[in-house]
Amino acid sequence: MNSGFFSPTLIFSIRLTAVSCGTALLLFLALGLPAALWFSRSRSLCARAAAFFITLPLVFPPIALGYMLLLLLGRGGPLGSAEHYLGLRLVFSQGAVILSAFVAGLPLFVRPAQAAFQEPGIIKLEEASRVLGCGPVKTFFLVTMPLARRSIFSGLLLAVARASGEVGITMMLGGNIAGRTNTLSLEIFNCVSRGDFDEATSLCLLLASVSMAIYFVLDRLQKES
Amino acid sequence: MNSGFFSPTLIFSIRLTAVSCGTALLLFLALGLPAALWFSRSRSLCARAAAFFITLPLVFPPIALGYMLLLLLGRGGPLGSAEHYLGLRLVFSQGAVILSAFVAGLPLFVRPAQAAFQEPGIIKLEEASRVLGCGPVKTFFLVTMPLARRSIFSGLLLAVARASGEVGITMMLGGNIAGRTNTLSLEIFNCVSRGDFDEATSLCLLLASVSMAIYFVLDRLQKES
Amino acid sequence: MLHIDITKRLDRFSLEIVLDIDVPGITAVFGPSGAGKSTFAKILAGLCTPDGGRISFNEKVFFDGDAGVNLPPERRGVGFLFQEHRLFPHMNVFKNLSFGCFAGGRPPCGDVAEIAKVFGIDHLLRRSPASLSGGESQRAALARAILAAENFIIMDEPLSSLDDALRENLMGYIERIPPLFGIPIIYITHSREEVTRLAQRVILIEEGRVMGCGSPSKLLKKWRRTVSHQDQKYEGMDNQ
Amino acid sequence: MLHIDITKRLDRFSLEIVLDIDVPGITAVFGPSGAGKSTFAKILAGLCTPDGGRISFNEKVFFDGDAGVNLPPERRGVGFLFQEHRLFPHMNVFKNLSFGCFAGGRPPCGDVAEIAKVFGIDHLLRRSPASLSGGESQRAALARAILAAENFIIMDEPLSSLDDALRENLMGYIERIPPLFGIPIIYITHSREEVTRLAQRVILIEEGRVMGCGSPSKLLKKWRRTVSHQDQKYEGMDNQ
Amino acid sequence: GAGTPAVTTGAGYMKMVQELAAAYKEESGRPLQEVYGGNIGQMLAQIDAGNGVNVVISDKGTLKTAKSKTGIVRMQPLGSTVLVLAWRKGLTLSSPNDLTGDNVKSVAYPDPKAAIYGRAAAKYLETTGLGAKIAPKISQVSTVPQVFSYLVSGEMDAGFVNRVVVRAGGAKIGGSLEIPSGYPPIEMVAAVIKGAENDPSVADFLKFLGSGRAKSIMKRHGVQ
Ligand SMILES: Nc1ncnc2c1ncn2[C@@H]1O[C@H](COP(=O)(O)OP(=O)(O)OP(=O)(O)O)[C@@H](O)[C@H]1O
Ligand SMILES: Nc1ncnc2c1ncn2[C@@H]1O[C@H](COP(=O)(O)OP(=O)(O)OP(=O)(O)O)[C@@H](O)[C@H]1O
Ligand code: MOO
Ligand SMILES: [Mg+2]
Ligand SMILES: [Mg+2]
Repeated sequence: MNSGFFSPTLIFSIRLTAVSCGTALLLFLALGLPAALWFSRSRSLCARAAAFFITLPLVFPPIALGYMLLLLLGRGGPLGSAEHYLGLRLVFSQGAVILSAFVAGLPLFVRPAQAAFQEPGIIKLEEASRVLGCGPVKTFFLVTMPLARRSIFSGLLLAVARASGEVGITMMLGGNIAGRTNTLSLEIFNCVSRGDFDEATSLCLLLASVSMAIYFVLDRLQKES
Repeated sequence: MNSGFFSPTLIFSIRLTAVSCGTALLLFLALGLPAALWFSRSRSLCARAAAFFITLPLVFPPIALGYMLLLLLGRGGPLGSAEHYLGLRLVFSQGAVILSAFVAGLPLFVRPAQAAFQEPGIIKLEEASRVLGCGPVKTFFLVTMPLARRSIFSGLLLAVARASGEVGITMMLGGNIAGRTNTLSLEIFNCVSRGDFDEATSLCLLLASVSMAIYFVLDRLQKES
Repeated sequence: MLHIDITKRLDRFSLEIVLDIDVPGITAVFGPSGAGKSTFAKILAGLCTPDGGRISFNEKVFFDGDAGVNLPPERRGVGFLFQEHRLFPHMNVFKNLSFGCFAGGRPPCGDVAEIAKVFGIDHLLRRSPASLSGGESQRAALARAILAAENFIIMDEPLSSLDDALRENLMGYIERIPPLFGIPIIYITHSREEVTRLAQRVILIEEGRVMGCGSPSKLLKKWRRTVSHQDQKYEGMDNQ
Repeated sequence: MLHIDITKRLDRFSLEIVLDIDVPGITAVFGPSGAGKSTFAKILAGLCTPDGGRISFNEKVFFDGDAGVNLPPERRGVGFLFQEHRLFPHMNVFKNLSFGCFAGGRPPCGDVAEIAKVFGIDHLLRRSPASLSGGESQRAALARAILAAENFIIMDEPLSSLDDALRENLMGYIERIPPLFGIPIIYITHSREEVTRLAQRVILIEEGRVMGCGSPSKLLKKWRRTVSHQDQKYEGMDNQ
Repeated sequence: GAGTPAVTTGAGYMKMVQELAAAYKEESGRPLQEVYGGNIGQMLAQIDAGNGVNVVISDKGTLKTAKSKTGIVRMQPLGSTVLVLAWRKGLTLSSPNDLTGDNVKSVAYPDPKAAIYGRAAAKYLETTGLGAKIAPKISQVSTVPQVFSYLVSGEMDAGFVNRVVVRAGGAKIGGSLEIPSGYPPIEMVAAVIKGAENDPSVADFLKFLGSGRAKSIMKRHGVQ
């Protein structure tokens, strides 16, 4: 760390964490919601397998999962070469950090949303909406989503929290590259690794206060709405 | 690994993982459910602060959290000395492994349960139960729990999955001691650390198939019930 | 002897009920839509806490704002039939009917199978409430409330979604509950027919106040006034 | 012209409806509790898929089991009043009433404020449905269904939780919907009074079958038979 | 072709490499990419996947034993470093032989297969015969920082670590002493990854690592 507590590297890490958590949040909504809806309404083998694969990242040690993703997306991997042709390099870029946050948080978002979408009370009101002329997509946004908001907010809170605390996948996929892919959590991890527990503790307090702010905003949204 | 794939150490790790996840599951039910109920019914500052603290482990990098818990529970820590008088040694014991699984999974269980307990439909049926002579505790078990089962199962699934994939806290608190506190996830972590990626991959496949079994049982319970 | 003297504010609606009556047999609570009948019933059952006042039944104090007494619903010994059934969706009809007994510890004031037969739902006992028709649910909820009652039964419009034939028959049954089981009924309704047919006395509620209390015949005139009042209220319609 | 020829099995209950009638004005669907009226209504609205058969309204095919046609509910242009209201709890009453227009793209067949006034709920427009009384909710749901209807309105016991005065008044209003807006009403009820008062024709349903179809007066005798049949069914009660 | 030098190291040497990088950038005005992974095994996996690292600073033994597809074409010696014995607050040790004393009840060392100092400690315990004498007291854990945190929390009485953690958190423990011999020397090297052998910018950075300024930085971190 160069000088003072809020060194440029630290500020970079904080910004990167905010950006990756924010992007992951948008991705949870954009991709997680349709997935949750699909899983809740379909009993097909396909849907159940997909639901299982989304939950899998939770079961694996993050480091191991990161390694597998690295094999998949890295230079030699099956997806890595395709990427190469497109001129994109996902691994070791900020995209990798976002992907890690997304993969780590997704199951925590999809599952509660899925459970909520299965509630009979919600299904009855969806019927009411359909009869009033509102198609399935619009019904989803105007009726299903607002009614399931408690579970959606609670899932979002868990998923973003998990994304912000993610270390293992981010380190493997993102590379922990200073000024490029080192999130606040990785900075804390680095401090612990070199035995610098005091700095780790202050960074943790910083992370805790940021989370506290986010937490109370989401908590308020969840209860008040 | 001594000899063959299923060496005694590996079998020990599998058993330890099963035991700690199973115990954590019981603890989620025994302690997480009352907590979720409390958070869902009380708007007091105390309840909200407790809900925040339960979610916090999700935000911190597991390694850092493990270090903090170590200071808290270790020999010199405020809770460690109390432990000493009782003749109990939590750190480095299988109790530490269970505690780590519990701390890591708890927020994933409490949040969805809490969201479910706030549903107006459930509250109405609780009223009906009360009028029929059923006290609050019995009402909780006979009405609230079964009605919230979808969310409870989904939370349980997430929490147990997370507990089984936990590495950082378990390593710090449990010590990753072979034949005593090395769970399957820690074995995978060890393989990755040594650069032994082939073995890591086979252990991951093992973990994945065990999770798949647990997953489909819980999934079936959730949908059929 | 039912003694009530309570106040309750709900947004712009306020309820102020003062009553001191003996309630053997069937007591109708009668009034137009939005008069506060359901709110009154919930306060009596302990599902809604009044802002202040006192409720007692015989010697038992249900609520006393000054003394800080507020008996929880499960200890008031009332049977309650909700306007929207509230059958437990995760239990079959039989379990719903016997809930007051096996879960609430209430002594069953009748046999489940017997009451189910009387209500024409004996063939539905193994079914889930979600698969019942509107009328079938209403009858199941009614049977459940009767089975769990100790002190009195509150019925919030129990017959509103039944067909005429069934309504007729159930009225005959409800009529006989108080003499058979010695349990009074507080019967909330807005049907004149039900009041005259069933009730020994009627409490007239309008805009959250007791406008009268006495025998149905004596209150008939007052009730006529209510109807014409309603007509004025919704006269907009006649201009269409 | 409404053409219906469908079958539907539900566990031990089976519905087999064959109908080919013109439905201007008000058509009552009348029958005892559990006859299959609500199920019939849901199939007509597209909320429940029949096992096979065909449904068409005028030239429009709603359902054809053989051709694999199954128009989704939102494209059938029906207004539906559910037996249990189903107001959206997260929207105030005004938003509920205008939902068919702003969300469903249905041309409003009346002004929200105007209809709210007629139904005596104009002072409740900013309120949440959870705070409404049973009758108030029923009226709001009725108004919402009317506002969204294009081809016809299905009403599943619309007046069952209203007080007599209000019921009387709303009947007068419902009566005038078909001539005013040119929209037919399929009116599900088990009230004889409502049938004779409102309907131009009545479809009698019993145990899932059409037992008769024609003018209310002509079917009166048949209906009498139904009542006595019901009496027999629930005679257990008279023995108590 | 000419690119940017990208350097990595085990978490234990992160701070030293950070200082080296800062000095190099200041002196040469050229860019330098810094990449820090967990331990060396993880980093080699990342290099295989193409994270662009072309210089690895670690110890020779680890680099030789690590399973990796990555070819190392050249190793530039940087100096050697030592194993450190540290103990918790409340104890005083004057030599490694004090580990046999009754007041030392537990001794920890890192995983020999995963950490540089783990291998050094294991070898040291073996060659001196100390390991056999204190066998019941010994616990093998995973990483250097893990051992160090057990000393900080008082969980372990003594443990084998490196200079880096002792320098960062020395105030939290009772004390430490360096063990100069009794194990294969820990030779720190700068390893050049295949493909970067002809890169002039990499050569420039390696030249800097041999300079006096770099040597003094490394010395401060225990590499000499
Ligand atoms: N939570 C609330 N907030 C504001 N007003 C409320 C609330 N709950 C009920 N009200 C109002 O209180 C009045 C009485 O409601 P209540 O449900 O007791 O009427 P009711 O006599 O049972 O009518 P109905 O016969 O239509 O069921 C109504 O005007 C209603 O709008
Ligand atoms: N999902 C289901 N599974 C089994 N039986 C069902 C199901 N849904 C409805 N039924 C049965 O079908 C019959 C018709 O039900 P429906 O709701 O259509 O009756 P209804 O004529 O509307 O009665 P009501 O006037 O009481 O509302 C009833 O006997 C009911 O128990
Ligand atoms: O940081 Mo190391 O290379 O695992 O000792
Ligand atoms: Mg009411
Ligand atoms: Mg019905």
